[in-house]
Amino acid sequence: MSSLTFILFRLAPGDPTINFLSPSFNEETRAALMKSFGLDKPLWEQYFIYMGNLLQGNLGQSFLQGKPVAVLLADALPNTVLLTLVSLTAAYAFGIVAGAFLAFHRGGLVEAVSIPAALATRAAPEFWLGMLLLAALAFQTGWFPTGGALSPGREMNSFADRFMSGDFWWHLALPALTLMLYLQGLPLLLMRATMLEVLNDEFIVMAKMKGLSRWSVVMRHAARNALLPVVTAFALGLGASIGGNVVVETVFAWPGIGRVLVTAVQSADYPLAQGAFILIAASLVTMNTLADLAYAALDPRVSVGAKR
Amino acid sequence: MSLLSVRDLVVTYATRAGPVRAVDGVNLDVPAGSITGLVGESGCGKSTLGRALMGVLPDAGRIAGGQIMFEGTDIAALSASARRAIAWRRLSFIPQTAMNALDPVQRLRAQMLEVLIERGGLGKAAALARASELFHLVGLDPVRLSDYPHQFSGGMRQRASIALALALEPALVVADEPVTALDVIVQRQVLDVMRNLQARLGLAMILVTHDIAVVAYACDRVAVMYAGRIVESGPVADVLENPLHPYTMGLTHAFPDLYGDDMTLVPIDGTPPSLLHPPTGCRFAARCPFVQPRCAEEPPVTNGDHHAACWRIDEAAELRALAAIPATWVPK
Amino acid sequence: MTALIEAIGLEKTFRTRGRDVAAVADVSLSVARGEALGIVGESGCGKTTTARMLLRLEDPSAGKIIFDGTDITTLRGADLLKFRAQAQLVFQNPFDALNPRFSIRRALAEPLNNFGVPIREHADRIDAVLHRVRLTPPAAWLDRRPHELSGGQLQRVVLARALIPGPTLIVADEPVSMLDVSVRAGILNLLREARDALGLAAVYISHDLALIRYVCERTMVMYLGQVVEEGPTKELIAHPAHPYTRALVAAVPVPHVAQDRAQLPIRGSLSDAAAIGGCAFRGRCPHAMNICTELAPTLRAITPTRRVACHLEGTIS
Amino acid sequence: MPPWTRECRSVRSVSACLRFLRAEPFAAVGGAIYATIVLVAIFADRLAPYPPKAILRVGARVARYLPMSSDHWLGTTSSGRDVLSQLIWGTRAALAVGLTAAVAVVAIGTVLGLLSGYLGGWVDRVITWFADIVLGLPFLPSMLVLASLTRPGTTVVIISVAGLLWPNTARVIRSQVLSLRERAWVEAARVTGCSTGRIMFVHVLPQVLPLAALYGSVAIGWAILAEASASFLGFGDPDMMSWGVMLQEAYANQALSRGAWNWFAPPGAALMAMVLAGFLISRGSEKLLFPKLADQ
Repeated sequence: MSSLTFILFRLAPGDPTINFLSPSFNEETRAALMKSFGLDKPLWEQYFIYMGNLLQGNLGQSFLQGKPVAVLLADALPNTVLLTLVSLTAAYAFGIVAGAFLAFHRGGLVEAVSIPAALATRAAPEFWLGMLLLAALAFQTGWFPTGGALSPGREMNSFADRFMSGDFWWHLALPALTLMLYLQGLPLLLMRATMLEVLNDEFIVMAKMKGLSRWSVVMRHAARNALLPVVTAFALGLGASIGGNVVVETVFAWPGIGRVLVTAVQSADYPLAQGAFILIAASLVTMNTLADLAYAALDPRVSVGAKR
Repeated sequence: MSLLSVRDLVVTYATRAGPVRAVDGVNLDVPAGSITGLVGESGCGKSTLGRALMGVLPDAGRIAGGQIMFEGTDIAALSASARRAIAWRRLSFIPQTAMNALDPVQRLRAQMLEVLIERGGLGKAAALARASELFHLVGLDPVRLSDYPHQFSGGMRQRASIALALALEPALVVADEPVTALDVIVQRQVLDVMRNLQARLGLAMILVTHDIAVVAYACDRVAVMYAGRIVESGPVADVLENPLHPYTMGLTHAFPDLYGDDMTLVPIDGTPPSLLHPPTGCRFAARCPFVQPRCAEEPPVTNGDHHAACWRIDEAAELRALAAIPATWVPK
Repeated sequence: MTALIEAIGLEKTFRTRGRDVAAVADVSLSVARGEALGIVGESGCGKTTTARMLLRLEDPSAGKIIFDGTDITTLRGADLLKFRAQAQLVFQNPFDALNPRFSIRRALAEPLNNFGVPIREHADRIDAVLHRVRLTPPAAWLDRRPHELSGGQLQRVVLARALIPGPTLIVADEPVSMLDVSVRAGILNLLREARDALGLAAVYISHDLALIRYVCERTMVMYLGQVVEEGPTKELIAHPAHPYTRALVAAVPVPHVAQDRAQLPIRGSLSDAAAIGGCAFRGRCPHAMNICTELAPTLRAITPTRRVACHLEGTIS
Repeated sequence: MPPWTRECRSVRSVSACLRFLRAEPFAAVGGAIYATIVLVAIFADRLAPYPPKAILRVGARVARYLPMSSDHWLGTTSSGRDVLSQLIWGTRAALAVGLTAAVAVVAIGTVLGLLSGYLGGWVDRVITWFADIVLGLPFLPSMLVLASLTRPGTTVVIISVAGLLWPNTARVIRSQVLSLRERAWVEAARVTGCSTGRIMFVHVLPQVLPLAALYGSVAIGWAILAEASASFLGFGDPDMMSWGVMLQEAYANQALSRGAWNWFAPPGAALMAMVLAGFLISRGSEKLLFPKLADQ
């Protein structure tokens, strides 16, 4: 967690010059704005004010929307988390099963087709995958909406209403599918590789010598060992996705954190950009830490001391 | 009638350069209730032979010929499911490094119960009791059943492997270099556990090793392997004290003894032949100080309990005397 | 006899899992010019760490090393380089001891370069050393790479590399344990010949007393980082004074059918014998007495040439 | 080691290389893709039928949204530019960004990994600590922030890629060096009087270079993807004709709703092919260099 603190300290204050980049501000508005946001004070003072506010959970006010950054982020966060969870879970469920399958069916046509295919989905730019799906399944056929999280005119009051509505999930489908397509390659290849490695381990050969059923060999011995790195990758992927969804959220106009960051940076809404960045970085660091913990918890060689 | 009788067994490995004949026409008989040592240097095919007996050759390897008669059936020809029926119940295995041979993420208890319940058909309570009994038998505290393999020392892991191998009271145990990775004191203790249990349970054992001293200590019979073949075999006392094959003669002078006179050790010059293109005739010929022109032809295997594959077997007594002189082994 | 290398009170502690663990606790030894000392013990007894400290590959936590009258414990730079040329190491695993990318010529030229031997002398010295290790004719070996050689041939190259700087001390750590039985004798014989011909001092490290007996006049037995017994090898094997030595001697496998198969005079295993205070061996000792718990025995002379660290001091046997 | 393994080792030579390509069709395909891209990039000005930014006309009207035809193999854009010509010119941008960034990533990562792994101690602690911090930075968002702090463009993309991706290479090189450091022949170099610098750069470095190259071939892909993403989000270099910029224009000008597949499909496919080529090459060479990792 020490690196989290560092990142927050080092980067959270950002740089007020973001502001100067926007030519849309004239001199006076800028001066007024700077004053109202305390940007006329020396850097170190801003820094301490910002850090003080941050510690109280106060991320400041958005320049453009005039709302507290925390509120805007709180609106966007559930959308991003849901998108990430749905796509990542689907991707890993598929990747693990398909990867294990491929480990058992080596050589031949299945492998010759599926490995390059898995590599190709990882090589394709996410936003392009999204564009293809959007063009084919939304614009051309009209099966799915072309963007956003809710149909125009639909307002939902509470979170619960919103996430329970079919409309929301209908909107979620395409971005989630895009991400899933992009993300499934890693667990698939990883699962296949570790499975192949484990299947060559001496204890698997021993399990075969013992005449154990194929089920016991695969599920009790091979899969448990092969899953260790995949589980870690899942936690890492969760952290990376929350920030990495930026382009997909942009393609589908999905109101998530990534999109908030992009629009805020584009419009020089610097407190909002800063808040979104901190949130993304914090979730990344948290998930990295969780990944370490998960690995330690699952592997007795780490969690149980070497000697009594 | 032997418990195990291997006939003309050939095992090949597919490599890019062509098939390597790792085991090339091996004949071996293992009587019930005895320990047979299988001794040889690295790459001679002894471990491959052990794996072939267990039916777990790597993907590139296959049995290219011959039979493995075990309790009256040719287990090399069995289907996978028929093979599985006898696996571990009649024929089990002790690995070289128990570190890799035990599942690292499962407690020893789970690994013992798995065998006892799934293969032995025991109930959970009976299996637990049996697991404790087995641990006790090999000199481990049953409390340690709840440990993971990495919490054990090398010697303890090897004891646990022995407990696993004996769990279903098989007729034959193949032990592949079971004490190689251990320190001398632990090595001796583990060998004692193996010897005592073997005698008590009356089972047969094949002890694969590179160490003649281990054979001398623990085995009743020995087969000496060289370049994919068995060159000499018989009762340990006969083979070690009165070797018939020049390779065995060389080995007995090749390493130091704890007692006895100061003598100069005698190395065997050269390296074993490639198994990709093995030479015709005797495979030891290129390193043998007693080589003759006819060694280019396949040497005959003598009959009898103690036998060897050498053309000059009738002169064995004279050759033994010569082999004891270091100058004999200096390459010309 | 003056000592070529002498170690006084060597200690080495490693930090693992936040605790200091003593790998070597108070080891003193000396090796005279032309003499060979064997260090035996089980893995984890500190024999390898001791050897590495003697070669300045590991810095001792405490203690002093005197080489040829000079304190080398903290040498650096050019002085250390001068010492390195004098003290060489023969490695255990020949398959790993040579840079896989270097030809034999380059592997042997490397030390000459590093020690500043003029290039015009290189060819002759490489030629001579290959003759010494019986890789003849040298020209046939120079351009080969390690993966083209067998274990025995590799170990000859490793020995040649150790001999080429012209050292006065050779340390060999399990020099034949990775080799096939049929070629071990060749390497051991080469080591003996080279020592005799060049008058080298040697330290051999092994778990195998029989091997030590073949190459060393004097032997030191280590247990858990301490020297428990020391003396002329043959005497030590014939009449071991320390209970641990007795167990070690009894455990060495011998290639004869007729041999003692009685249970070893030792209990438990290394891992469950962690004794704090008193004699480190008492947890496994069949003769442990009350005093062994209270007082750690020190190394004391029992004859002019033998020392032992045991309260029983030779009253057993 | 069984004796036959010595005979089956691969030999380093051109013929071995050719044999390798035949034995590893994946790598051969990857190599072919790269060769094509390099050739197209070199001869872009001759291959492209039109200048990439030229606004073409049909009679007096701007040639907007032309479908694929013999005049315009991939049709035209909303502003009447030839898609094929843009695609061909895009190879230059892709190669320039990819190669520069990859070389930077590999150079920084390898040197820091080597220092950190071999020297250990405080050097290791500082480098590892620094790498951990950088790894804690979300890649794309950090690049956006960097781009917004300075001027959008290729330089920022390259600096971001180099600055944010080196820890992956450094980590792998470090762990490789850590295991190499335990090898007896590295210790042998010490015993035979090698200086620390010489051990690191003469003995150890050549051993880790293949692994570094492996990471380089993947880093080319990441750099190109990063450039495309940045361009797509509007942080690219607007003056440079890159595939990312093409996609951004297509997206922003309703190419999707008009179903102008001829416009937005090819640049993405080109990106995918190039990144995929890196993956394929690294996969193939991994088998050759690290047979243990391969699927035997």
